[in-house]
Amino acid sequence: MNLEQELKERLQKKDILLMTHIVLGYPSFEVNREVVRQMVDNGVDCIEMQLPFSEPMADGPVILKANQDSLANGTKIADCLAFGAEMAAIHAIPFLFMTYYNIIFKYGESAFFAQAKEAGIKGLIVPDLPPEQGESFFRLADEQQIAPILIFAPTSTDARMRELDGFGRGFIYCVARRGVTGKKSEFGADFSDYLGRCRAATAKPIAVGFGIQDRDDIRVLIGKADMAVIGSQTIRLVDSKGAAAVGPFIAGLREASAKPQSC
Amino acid sequence: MNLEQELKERLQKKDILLMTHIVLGYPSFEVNREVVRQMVDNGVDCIEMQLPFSEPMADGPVILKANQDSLANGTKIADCLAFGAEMAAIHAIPFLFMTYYNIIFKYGESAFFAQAKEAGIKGLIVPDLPPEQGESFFRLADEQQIAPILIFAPTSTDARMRELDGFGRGFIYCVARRGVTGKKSEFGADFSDYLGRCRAATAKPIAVGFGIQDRDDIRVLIGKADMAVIGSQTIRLVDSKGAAAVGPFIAGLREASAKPQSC
Amino acid sequence: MDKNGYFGNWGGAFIPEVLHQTFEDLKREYIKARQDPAFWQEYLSLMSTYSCRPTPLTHAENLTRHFGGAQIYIKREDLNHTGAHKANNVIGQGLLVKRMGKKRVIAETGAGQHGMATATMAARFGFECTIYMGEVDVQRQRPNVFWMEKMGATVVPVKDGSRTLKDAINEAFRDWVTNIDDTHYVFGTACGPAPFPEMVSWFQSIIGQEAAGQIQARHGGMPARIYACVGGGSNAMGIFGRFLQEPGVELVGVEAGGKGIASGMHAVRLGGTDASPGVAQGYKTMFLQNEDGQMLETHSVAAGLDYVGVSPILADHWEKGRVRFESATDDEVMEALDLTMKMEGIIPALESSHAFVQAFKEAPGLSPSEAIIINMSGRGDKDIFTIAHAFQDPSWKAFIIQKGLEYSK
Amino acid sequence: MDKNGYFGNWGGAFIPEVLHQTFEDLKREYIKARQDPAFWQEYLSLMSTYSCRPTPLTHAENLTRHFGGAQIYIKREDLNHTGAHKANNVIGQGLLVKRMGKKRVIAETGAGQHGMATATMAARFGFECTIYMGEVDVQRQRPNVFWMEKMGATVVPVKDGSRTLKDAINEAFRDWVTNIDDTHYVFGTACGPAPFPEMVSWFQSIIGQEAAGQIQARHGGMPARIYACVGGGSNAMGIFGRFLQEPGVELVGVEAGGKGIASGMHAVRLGGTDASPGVAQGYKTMFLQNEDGQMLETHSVAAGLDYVGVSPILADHWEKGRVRFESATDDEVMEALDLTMKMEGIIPALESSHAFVQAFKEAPGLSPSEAIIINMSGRGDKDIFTIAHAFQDPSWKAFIIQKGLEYSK
Ligand SMILES: Cc1ncc(COP(=O)(O)O)c(C=O)c1O
Ligand SMILES: Cc1ncc(COP(=O)(O)O)c(C=O)c1O
Repeated sequence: MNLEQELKERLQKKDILLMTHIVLGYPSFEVNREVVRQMVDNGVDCIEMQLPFSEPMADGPVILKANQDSLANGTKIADCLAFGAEMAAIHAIPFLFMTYYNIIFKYGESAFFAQAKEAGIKGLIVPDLPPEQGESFFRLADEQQIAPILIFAPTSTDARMRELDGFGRGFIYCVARRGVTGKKSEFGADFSDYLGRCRAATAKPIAVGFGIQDRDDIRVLIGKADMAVIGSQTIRLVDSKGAAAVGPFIAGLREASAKPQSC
Repeated sequence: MNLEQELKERLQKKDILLMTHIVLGYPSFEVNREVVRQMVDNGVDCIEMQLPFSEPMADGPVILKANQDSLANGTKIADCLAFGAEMAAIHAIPFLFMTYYNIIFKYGESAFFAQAKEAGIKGLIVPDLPPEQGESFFRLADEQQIAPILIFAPTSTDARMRELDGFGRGFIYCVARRGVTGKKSEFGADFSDYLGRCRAATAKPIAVGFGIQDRDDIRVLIGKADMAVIGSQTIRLVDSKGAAAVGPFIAGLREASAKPQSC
Repeated sequence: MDKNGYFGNWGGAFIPEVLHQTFEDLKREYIKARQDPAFWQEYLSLMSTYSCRPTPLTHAENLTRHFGGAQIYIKREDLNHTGAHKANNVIGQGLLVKRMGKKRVIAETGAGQHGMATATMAARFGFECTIYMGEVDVQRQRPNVFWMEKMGATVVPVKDGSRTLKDAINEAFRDWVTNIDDTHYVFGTACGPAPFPEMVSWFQSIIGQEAAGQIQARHGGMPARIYACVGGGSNAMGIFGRFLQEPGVELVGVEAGGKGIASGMHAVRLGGTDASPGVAQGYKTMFLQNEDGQMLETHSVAAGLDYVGVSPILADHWEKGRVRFESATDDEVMEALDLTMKMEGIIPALESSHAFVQAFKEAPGLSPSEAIIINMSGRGDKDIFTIAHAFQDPSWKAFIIQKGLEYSK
Repeated sequence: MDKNGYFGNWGGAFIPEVLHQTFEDLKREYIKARQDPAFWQEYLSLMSTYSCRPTPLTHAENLTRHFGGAQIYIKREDLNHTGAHKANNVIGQGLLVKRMGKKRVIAETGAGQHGMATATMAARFGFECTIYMGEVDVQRQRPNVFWMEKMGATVVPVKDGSRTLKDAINEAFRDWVTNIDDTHYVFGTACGPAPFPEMVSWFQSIIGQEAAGQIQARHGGMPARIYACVGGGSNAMGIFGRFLQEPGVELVGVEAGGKGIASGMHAVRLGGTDASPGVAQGYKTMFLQNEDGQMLETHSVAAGLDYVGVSPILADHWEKGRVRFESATDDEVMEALDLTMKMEGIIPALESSHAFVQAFKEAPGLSPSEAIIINMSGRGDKDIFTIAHAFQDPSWKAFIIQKGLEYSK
């Protein structure tokens, strides 16, 4: 079953899916392991695991620092691939890799795709690789049946969205606003228009990310989007309250009556 | 009797005359008074009294510092004129004023000449006033019968010396070498040639100054020059050994058998 | 540049989707400007009335005599307003920003030179201005920060990563993706995503265009070789551009050898074997990176050469053998700087001094009937803190200690 | 200049006899050079290949809009090699020294700017070089001392008198009378004994010659007024020269008002009533002196304007009413500097900023159809220590304290 099918199946049972994000090797692979377990146990539908890069241009301060600290800990790409394989083997949700293009390029695209395939990874998010620049990448993705997740932005025109959709597989990642990860987003009228444009441009499930922090944010998205992406917020949570706090936080995101979480 | 006559008369009795130099108000008028007394008592023939100026461009470090300290003590030009009058009244040798042109200019040339005349001053040495620049100065000098002392330098051509001689009165001040006051001079073959050129250009007595420090220097000058000028050396002496050392130093300069003085 | 922004195997535009439309707009505006002779005319006129173009070509007679070989000419980019070739680029981009109707500019800066130039341009054009600068560089280059602030710019110290140039670039991109609508990112060198490498090279090409006419008039023909230091590559592309079409002119890029290639403390991307192909900061080139693709720390006495990547256009010329690459160590640089000051009364920037080093090595081997041109990308007097420090000047140290004590009271 | 070196009642050559012949030689060589068109050609050619002449005339559009009066133009002497108009004079004298066959040059310097320029020229011409600088100025202007030494000059701190500019001049004269045969004294401004005031003004006249053509081309006519700061008077004479013959052009010299004329802490010779005629440093002019003719201490935030005398040629124009004199206080200067940086991206030297002050005061009263020119005699970035200090910039102070601590270890 490919990623898109799997997500659509999950959507049969839920009004919105949750995708979470971790930075591999931050604060350590052990903590990653525990955080993933808590996420999966509490109903997360999909996890993007970021392979750290020294120049994470599209990330905000929280994830940026996590990347740097992970590298300072000595995290290697080989470790990340192995960890990905381990997670995919023990947890029954789709796992994605998120990273910057240089990590894949330097590893060797074919080798990377082969390893990712073997690890059971379902998709790849590479925010600095526009389709025009990734001919061999998209060919390999197709060959290996790993979904390249493309990104829509509020600045994308309708035509551009349709073009991107042609290259994307699995789902479309709609960034909620201009800017980098980590800052709170506003979900006003402009946002609704934007999501409408996204929906019109693709038949794939759409995920919304950047700045989603609490239950209220997620409630706004129900009916408009198929998946909410929680990024920096869980990192902040682990930093401040430890891995054990992740489970209750995730659980709380879908409880209709839960209070807004803060950390 | 004018200055030239007076010096020529003195030359009847001596193989060389001595002119000494003091900076008025340095270290104080009291010390000046004592130094002049010692000089006169020990056979000095002529004294140039320098009116301090803030910018003594042609003077070396010793006299420069004396100028500055005198001004820092509060020395006024009026005090200097009064002191000059006092000295000329009590000592039977010719006294000259030496200063820079601005002192005279700012005082008012006529007023200055009138005062100097009244004070009994016999001549003026103004190292930064070439005759071309001093039309009114030379006219007043003539009117008041105060000798303007002109300066020959080793760089003066024969023609220039003759030109200067036409403006000068009293005697000609031959600077022994390039440079400023205070440093020792060498009296070699070049020097003899130079003095020869000086002698040929003027019928006036010639004084040699700049760097004359001891009995040996003076002995060299006998027969070649009419007057030796001791400048910075007595200031150094007063600084290091006090006014009382001046008398013996002066006396020693002419003693045929005296050892070279040092201080 | 092909339609994807490549030069041979290098370049491209590896940018987040949120910037896609902005880059489309920028490319369109850039192509329009290139096709509009009035734009270049306006550019030339501004450069000749606000900066001092054409900058002179100085015949270094004393150095020529000293080395006894080729006639040494120096292209004097130090005489530009703000003291370096950086002015050419920022003024050009400023005109483009005016055309695009944007009101705010941002820039990264390492040495501070590009930040100074951008702040200056912003003041002149009436733009709001934010400069990103690694915290380490803010500390090293306080005088430049002072001037930028005085010209009304906001200087943001970047505390991430190695806290130097590349981190400032990342941070500037983060600002840009946040404020795309009214903001233009004034990229400082011939790197980054297309169209920056080509666009910056275009504005800098004024150097080579002038130099070609000047050397023709003075020497009566083309030079044998041209030397330029290579940080990002903009001054090199600027002077090389016009001469690429002259097969007899050898073009030599000089990178920062730092403490020596063997030490690993350098910024040699094309003239050594430590770099490998990679994609970062929006473009593909030879990067100094480890086997995992993580960028390495670099080192140079010249902050402006201390960078992990290099112009994709230069990488292409390197691969095709059109431009030769060499490197100069920190020590060699101080020596060449010293000699140039003493013999010609000219103070090259530490960056520019790298080009002097290589020219001095090669001049004696050429004949006096040949000419070489050194591109003096900037002046060194802005670098007093770095240069006096590098010379370990004791009076300078005493002066700073004394001043520090006065301010501590 | 008449045969005794006078301009009206001012000037002359009040020099010790030992210098007489040297001045005769210098005058002869100077007159020969003036009569030889090849000399001026060589001068122009050197200035356009070694320095950046013609320097631009910048239309300050933002300042013009801000003040809403006359069109403000800025003559950009800051873009000269070494960063100020001083280069014009030293290069000219350098050519003369070469003709005279001398091998050594000496100079006084206050701000350090003329010392820098002379050391630079000496390096370029291969002359030995000694620079006299008041000890106070050596301490204030250490960066300039550093560069002078690096260019091979010997810098002698003068410990006499007020230990500033005038004392450095006296000391330079003392060197000269000692070493006349092989040494030329490169006087730094349009003062001193004849022929210096006229000779220096001649070399500087290149400023006004260029400006006249430039303003004609840009504005379509002569300017209404021209503003220049006046230390010794060389940059003012430089830009005024060509316009003296244009009766419609008002010429305005701006002196250092320091802490205000009433405070006595200033350097206002012609624009106030504190100065009186005097003779010092070889020439007659209006000096700041006491009733006994002793020179007074002067004060200005700008070291280059902090001088007791003033060009005898300007004194003549002042007496005859051809040049109007004004003054600007230290505080006004900092304000004008700040505004110019923020609005135009241009950093005038503190000296030059005096001219900006007066222009800013008068521009609103003129019509937009009129033009004024401000002579920007030099750039301010060389003055970082003084300017950052004057602005009391806290980050700058922290930076210096930090550096000082590093060096104290
Ligand atoms: C004077 C100078 N030269 C050279 C450089 C290097 O940049 P590029 O290689 O883009 O010319 C810099 C960068 O700051 C610089 O300031
Ligand atoms: C930049 C600048 N302007 C002006 C002056 C004043 O000199 P002048 O009046 O001779 O132009 C100086 C003197 O050092 C200077 O450095």
